[in-house]
Amino acid sequence: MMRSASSNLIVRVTARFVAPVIQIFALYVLFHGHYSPGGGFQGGVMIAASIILLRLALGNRETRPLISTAVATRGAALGALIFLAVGALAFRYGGEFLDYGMIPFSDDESMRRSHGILLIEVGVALACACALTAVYDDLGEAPGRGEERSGD
Amino acid sequence: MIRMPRRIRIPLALLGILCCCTALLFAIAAEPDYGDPHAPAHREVSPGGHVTPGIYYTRNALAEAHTPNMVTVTLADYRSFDTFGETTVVFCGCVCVMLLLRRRRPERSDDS
Amino acid sequence: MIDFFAEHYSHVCIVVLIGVGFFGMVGKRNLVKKLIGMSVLQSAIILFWLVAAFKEDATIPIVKDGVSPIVPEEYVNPLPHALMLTAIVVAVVTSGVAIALLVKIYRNYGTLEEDQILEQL
Amino acid sequence: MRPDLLNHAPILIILLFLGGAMVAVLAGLLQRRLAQPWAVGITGSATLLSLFGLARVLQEGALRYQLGGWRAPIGIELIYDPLSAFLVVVICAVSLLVLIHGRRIVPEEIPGREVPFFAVALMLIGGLCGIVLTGDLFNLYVFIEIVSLSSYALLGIGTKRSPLSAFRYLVMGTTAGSFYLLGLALIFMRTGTLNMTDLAEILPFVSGQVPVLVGLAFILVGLSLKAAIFPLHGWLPDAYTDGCSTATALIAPLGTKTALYAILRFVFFVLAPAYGAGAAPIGTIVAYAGAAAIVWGSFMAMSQKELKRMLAYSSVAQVGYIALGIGLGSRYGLIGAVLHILNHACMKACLFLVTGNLRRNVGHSYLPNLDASVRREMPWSMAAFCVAAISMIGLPPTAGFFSKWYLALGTVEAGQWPLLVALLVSTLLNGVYFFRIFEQVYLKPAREGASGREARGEAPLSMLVPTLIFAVLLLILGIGNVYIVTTFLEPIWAGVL
Repeated sequence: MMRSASSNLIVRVTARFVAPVIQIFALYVLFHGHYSPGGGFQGGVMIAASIILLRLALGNRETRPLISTAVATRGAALGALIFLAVGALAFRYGGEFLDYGMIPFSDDESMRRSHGILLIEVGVALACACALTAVYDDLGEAPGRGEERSGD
Repeated sequence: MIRMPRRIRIPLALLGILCCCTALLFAIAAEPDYGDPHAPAHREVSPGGHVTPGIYYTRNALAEAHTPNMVTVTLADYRSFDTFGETTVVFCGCVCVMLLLRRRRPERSDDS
Repeated sequence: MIDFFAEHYSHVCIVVLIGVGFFGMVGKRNLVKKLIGMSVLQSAIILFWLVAAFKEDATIPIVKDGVSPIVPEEYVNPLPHALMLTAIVVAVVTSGVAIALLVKIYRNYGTLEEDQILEQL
Repeated sequence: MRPDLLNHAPILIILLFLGGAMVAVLAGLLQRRLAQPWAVGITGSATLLSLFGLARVLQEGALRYQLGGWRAPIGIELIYDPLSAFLVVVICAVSLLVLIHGRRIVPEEIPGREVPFFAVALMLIGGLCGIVLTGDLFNLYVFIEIVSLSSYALLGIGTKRSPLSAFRYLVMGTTAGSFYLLGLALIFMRTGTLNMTDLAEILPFVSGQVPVLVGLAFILVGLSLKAAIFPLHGWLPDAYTDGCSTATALIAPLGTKTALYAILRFVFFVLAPAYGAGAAPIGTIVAYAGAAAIVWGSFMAMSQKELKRMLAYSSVAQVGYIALGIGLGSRYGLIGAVLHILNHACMKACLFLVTGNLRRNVGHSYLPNLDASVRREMPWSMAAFCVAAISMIGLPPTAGFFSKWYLALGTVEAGQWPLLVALLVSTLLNGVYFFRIFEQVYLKPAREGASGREARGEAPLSMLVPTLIFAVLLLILGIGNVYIVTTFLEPIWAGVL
């Protein structure tokens, strides 16, 4: 990574302080998507934004160990697979793909659909957050041929 | 690769844009009034005899999915396959960027 | 004429945006400017869809508490909003792949001006 | 095969590819040697499933799969009728052979990137199947974008020039997508629906309105841009020339064809009730654009010196044949178009695979430098090339002749003599540019040391076998064309009316 970490104390402290707040708010946006504007994509993008903020302010050496690019790529695959698995679970109970009304989360069909929506929103959020982080990391990757130049 | 000189390229682009924009403006001028709640896209039943999806979602989202936010229900239940496609697009973009840019590593890959 | 603009000012603005984006894509020689034009075009089309969902005096498509039965005239059409969430994500990812290609082009040629790149070919 | 599994066949085919790509990335980042067998396994099982599905659709009629359990205009549906089932088989089978061919050549051309390459390739095939199967216009857009994104990335690696070509392709592709979405917005404003069947029922009531007509024009221009129909083909030659071998062999036979299929589906199944079969003025424009593409593409192909570029221009011409068939809007036109989608997929895949073999073992595919030594070193590859080239020209025992024959019948039936002339002229032009290669390879004596690099003999089996299968397939498809037309293609026309 070519971009050097900011040495400015104010930037570092503010980023460290703001990032968790963004993440909490992202979770709120994600899980409150049933009742207010929000949902998987919005929440996922905000989580990605908080991670990218940390990467910009603290540099890769400090933040890569938390979520490495390889982990982020796999997280994106996992999020998409969660969506696929919830949809495919309906096959097991005789429904069509993505028919959450057939999956016995609860007795009431409308509640089952509500739970199904929540589950796939979580998958979407995971996929979005991880994919955007991975894209950011890859875009900043130095053009080296095989040699490692980690951090600043 | 074809290389168009500037004095041909710019007028050609402007001509294309002019055609598109004029066609669009004509189409818009023939639209019903902007914001009409009874425009064809918002009516109850189409001339074909089927219910119009947008109104169906408005009426039934709360009852059928126990969720007041109709956009969420539309996105994640009625048209969830679109959203699945969209998640695939996000994942696909991630793998595409990885294919284009990620550094080649020795056989034992390690990212830290 | 004035009536047309007064009634359809939102559509006219969107058409202007579409023109601007299209010109950026076709008329400009810098690849990043092409990309910016592309984003403007995509945003304009997303706005165009959202205008199609608009109803006079309607509110956001979230059921108000304690109001039953549901009157569709009170809520804007939720379908275009759901579709445009998808379109926004597609636009973002397309930009991501485009930037990745631009990074590769810059590594290969050292410039993003199309004229200079074509001279090197 | 369990019957309830076949009830879900259309969605399972799409999910196999997309899920396969996800699992490959989730698990396969370390084991890059497993990437290609995994991709082949996924594609192979999807091919089997699509074959059983096709048999079932022909027996029991079309299946409309309602996703999420929501009936048609509310939810999204997949349409699994003879047309889409047939094309899914074509897509799966062609990509299976191309992926088998990629076993050796992908690690050699783009070392270290096998896992993302095959994951993106799987998503490309899944997206192609989605385009073919979906019955919803916005869902079609989503799948078109999946296919486009994967194509940009696959064509963006390879040579130094490929990112630039891929970026140009991306700009054109995004313009096409934007046009499509804009047209869809105008249609949606006047009809309120996105389902193809529902729209076909509503369109007769609104067929004369200006917004609908402008919207249809935007949609068709967008799809034609994706399909590279004549005046909108500018992105295609560069993108195909600079891609790596397997990517080109995957995208060239299938990519533009599915966009053409979308036009076909749109013209025959959505517009037909409102505007008549062939959608009169639109169809005629498409047919003449196709004829222009045939002549222009063939002329441009004649003047190329790089084999890959020549094949790319001949793709422009072949897209023209299919557009011509669609534009005729008649029974023969439809049969010719669908048959040509199948035949051209096999011919182009075969030719691009041979190009890959040449590039690997001779080191180049520059036409003036090909000579008799190529024939001596790689007799089987060149034999496959000959069969495919003869089929491209359209000589009788091979498949290419019969689709051209149906197209010619269609033009005669419609009384469109200029189109027939374009077909005949293009046959001559195809003959010129392929016989030029035959002459160099089979008749001219070898110039010693001219090719600059020591040739490496015939291609390895994993590359040779798929190439030969395509060549044999072209002969079988040619000889068995009556069976194909009566069994698979006649029911398609029956479904239109």
